[in-house]
Amino acid sequence: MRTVVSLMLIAIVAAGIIVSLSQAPVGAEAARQEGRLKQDDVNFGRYYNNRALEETGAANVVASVVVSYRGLDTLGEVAVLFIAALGVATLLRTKQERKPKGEVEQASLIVFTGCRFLFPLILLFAAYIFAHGHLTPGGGFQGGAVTASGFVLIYLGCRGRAVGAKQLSATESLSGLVFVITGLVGLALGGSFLLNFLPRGTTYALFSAGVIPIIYIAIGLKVSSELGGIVGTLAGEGE
Amino acid sequence: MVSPIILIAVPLGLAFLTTLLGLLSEKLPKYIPAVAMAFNLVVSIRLLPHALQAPIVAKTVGLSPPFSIHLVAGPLGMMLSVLISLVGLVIAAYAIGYMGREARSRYHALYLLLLTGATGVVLTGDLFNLFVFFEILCISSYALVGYRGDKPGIESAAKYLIQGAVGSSLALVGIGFLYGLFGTLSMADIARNITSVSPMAVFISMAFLVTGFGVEAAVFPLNAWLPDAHSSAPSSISAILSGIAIKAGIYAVARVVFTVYGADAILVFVAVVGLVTLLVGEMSAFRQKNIKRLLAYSSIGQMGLIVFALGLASARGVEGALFLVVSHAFAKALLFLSTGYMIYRTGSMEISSLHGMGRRMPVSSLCFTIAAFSLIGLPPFIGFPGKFMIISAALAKADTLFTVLIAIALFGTVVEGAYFFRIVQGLYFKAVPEDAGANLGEDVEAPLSALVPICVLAVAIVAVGVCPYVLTRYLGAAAADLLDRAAYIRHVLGV
Amino acid sequence: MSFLENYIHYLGSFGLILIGLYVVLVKSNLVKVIIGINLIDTGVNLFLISVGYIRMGTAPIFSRATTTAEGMVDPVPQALVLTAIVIGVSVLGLALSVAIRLYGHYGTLDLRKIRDLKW
Amino acid sequence: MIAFQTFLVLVMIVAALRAARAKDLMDAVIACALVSLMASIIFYFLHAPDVAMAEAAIGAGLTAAIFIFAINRTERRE
Repeated sequence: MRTVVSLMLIAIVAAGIIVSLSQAPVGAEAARQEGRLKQDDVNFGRYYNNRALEETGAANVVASVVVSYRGLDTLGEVAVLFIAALGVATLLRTKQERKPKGEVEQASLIVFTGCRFLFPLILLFAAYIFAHGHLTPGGGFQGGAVTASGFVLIYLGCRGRAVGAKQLSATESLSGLVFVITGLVGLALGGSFLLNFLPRGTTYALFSAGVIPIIYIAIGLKVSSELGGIVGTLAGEGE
Repeated sequence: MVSPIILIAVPLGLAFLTTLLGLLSEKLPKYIPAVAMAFNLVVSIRLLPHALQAPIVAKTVGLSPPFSIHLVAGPLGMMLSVLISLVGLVIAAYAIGYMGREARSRYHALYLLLLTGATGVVLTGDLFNLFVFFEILCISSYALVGYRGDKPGIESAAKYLIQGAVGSSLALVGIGFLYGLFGTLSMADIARNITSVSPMAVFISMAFLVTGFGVEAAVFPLNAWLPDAHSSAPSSISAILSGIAIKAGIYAVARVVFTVYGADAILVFVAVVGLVTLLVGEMSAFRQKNIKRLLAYSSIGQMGLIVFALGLASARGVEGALFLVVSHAFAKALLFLSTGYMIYRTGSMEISSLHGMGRRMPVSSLCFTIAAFSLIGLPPFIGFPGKFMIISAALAKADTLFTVLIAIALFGTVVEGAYFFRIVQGLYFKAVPEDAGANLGEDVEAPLSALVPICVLAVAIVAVGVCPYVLTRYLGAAAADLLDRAAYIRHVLGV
Repeated sequence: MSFLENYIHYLGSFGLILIGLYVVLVKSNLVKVIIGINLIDTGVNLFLISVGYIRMGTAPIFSRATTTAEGMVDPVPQALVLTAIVIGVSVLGLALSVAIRLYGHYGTLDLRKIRDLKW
Repeated sequence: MIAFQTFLVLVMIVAALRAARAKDLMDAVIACALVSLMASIIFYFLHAPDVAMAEAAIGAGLTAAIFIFAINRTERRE
């Protein structure tokens, strides 16, 4: 019974999608084929691609869209991740009886040494990714995710070693504050939130694009600590 | 004049600060939500007169709309922002005492983020930004519903989370379709172009968006999560979920249907859906023995009435709906807050255990009664003008269909009156049950930290009920903000 | 062939969304349902990216080789998807911790057996 | 080119079906990670390297990890 109703619902959704796609061409490729893209200046993508390099000085257009043009979305999104980290910590706060250090089953020596060798390298790579977000593919989110995979490695390879929950919490608060305050400084100086108030610098240089690298590094630290906290709590190592 | 963006940015920053302060001190974090909401209240009230003259369009990154995310603080948005910060402030003050023992800095940060999400939803002028703030609102409510980690809380959090997550994915598909069709995300810009594409394609994307946002708005087939979530959460959270969170959902649906799509054709359907929601909610509430579940079902019923009034699509109907949004936010918050300590003292959520409370907790019971009468729609409380406006709007349609529908809606109100009178009768005229309350001493009235917020809400209910003009003078502009698409587009895009 | 070129990514994304929807609606194991939500998320992300795709385009990144904006794909859906991915992983983490707590309370993840609260 | 992308989409759909059908949750999670990996490669071919990186790191890596942690703390059979 339940299966039949579910399948009917799915069929309705599928029919809706098919009708919608057949009625009107969706997407940039369809627009290009019909020649709609030529005349209009309304299309967001066109506008950003043409203006981003000049306006923000960031070579990676996606970075300038994420951090600058749609910066409020990104602020909301790090808030969502912050909520998730808080929520996971809240829900799993009743501690499992933690085994004393000696009784934790250790990974083999090779895995242990390998993890300890790789962890700093992973962190270095992550820092590279989020510091170069405005120049090359990558940025705060990707770098943060890479850091969190480094944490996963620690939890797997070096059992019993927790990353300090307090330090993570302090990092995420501080980097979130850096993001908000940078935005508010833009509001105070130029009358609109997240305004790029620093000089643009030379394109393709590491120190260019004004506030974009600052915000992206703050996002990187924030995402690292939040994802790291989520992973740690779920792995049962947090608190 | 300050930019309305600080209504979002400052609470967000304070929420980030809350956990940092939580590392330093046990006491400080619990005052932060109240401080942030007081700040928001002051700023919103300062901005309201400006917004009434013309919507304040706040741009980000120095680009004018539609090319960057913009906030549109129109009369409706600012009115709801005042409402959110007022109710948020009252409940935050209540929670300082009520959640005192179990709340840690995480609770306060999550609570503040929930309110920030709601404020963002009502202020933003960008469709994807609406989605992001909507997610902030939803995800913090999932976490808060399960905050205590007890059996019912976790179970209802699981249900709520599954339905909410699927709903928001569907909404995102709708946004994807719209972006694919128009290449823009600004609601005003989409509204301007919406007629240039085949109606069928547009209709499908609207179906996705309305289904997605409708999960939070608790319209009929999508509201299975609500009674569980609202009844299992801590009372202060139930109050904010019933008072504010579902209103933000309704706002999102209304904004999409009225402003973005201008879909007049489906409004009869909307009215009927609202009516079904009303009947389902009130009928289920009538059967409940658990006080918090009863209040949750009653919320569904009231949301049904609001949706019905929006479906009338006349200026007067929308004004009535907005009045009801305000009155329900006050009354339902007050109901949950005043029952909070009754439940805490008796340790039971059964209605029968509340018998005789009128003598033992006189102030809480009096406030409960005021709020209940207001929900039923008795004068001189705030619920009366709202229901009156909706009835007169439905009759003004001069359409047999709407006359029949409003008659059915009135039947729902009668049912509502029946169960609330039953409870009030129990509060005052029934003997204290033998088993419940043996452990209660003489002085069981709620502490002062809870009574002050409760009384503030009760006074507001009576004051606005006696003198509805303080609210109605804003409603005309707010209803026009929702219904007049051309003006909205003109204000935002300046064309 | 032209049909395939135009629609293959849409087909893939909506295939994922429908499969995910099926899992969410039919399965009763909570972790399985969460897997379904994850599939829906991936499908939606793929849909958004394919909306911005232009055939024979280039990635929206300027370099010494790519100095003009001509033919760049739309960067906006990519920004939206970055946001959506992070929101997805947030919901996922929260959902899994709810599942762990639920298992702690009931000793099962089967939603059909967990019915303390009902309509 | 289009043939290769069609192949990737097919692999992705098959993996998704596998994730939907598998009785062993660990199986389903691995299939799910494969879906994300394929999606990530497709993102790269759709000229979205940023998203491809994020999906590979988050979708295929972290998601699978937290699923496995959660399954470790609950039960493995459906």
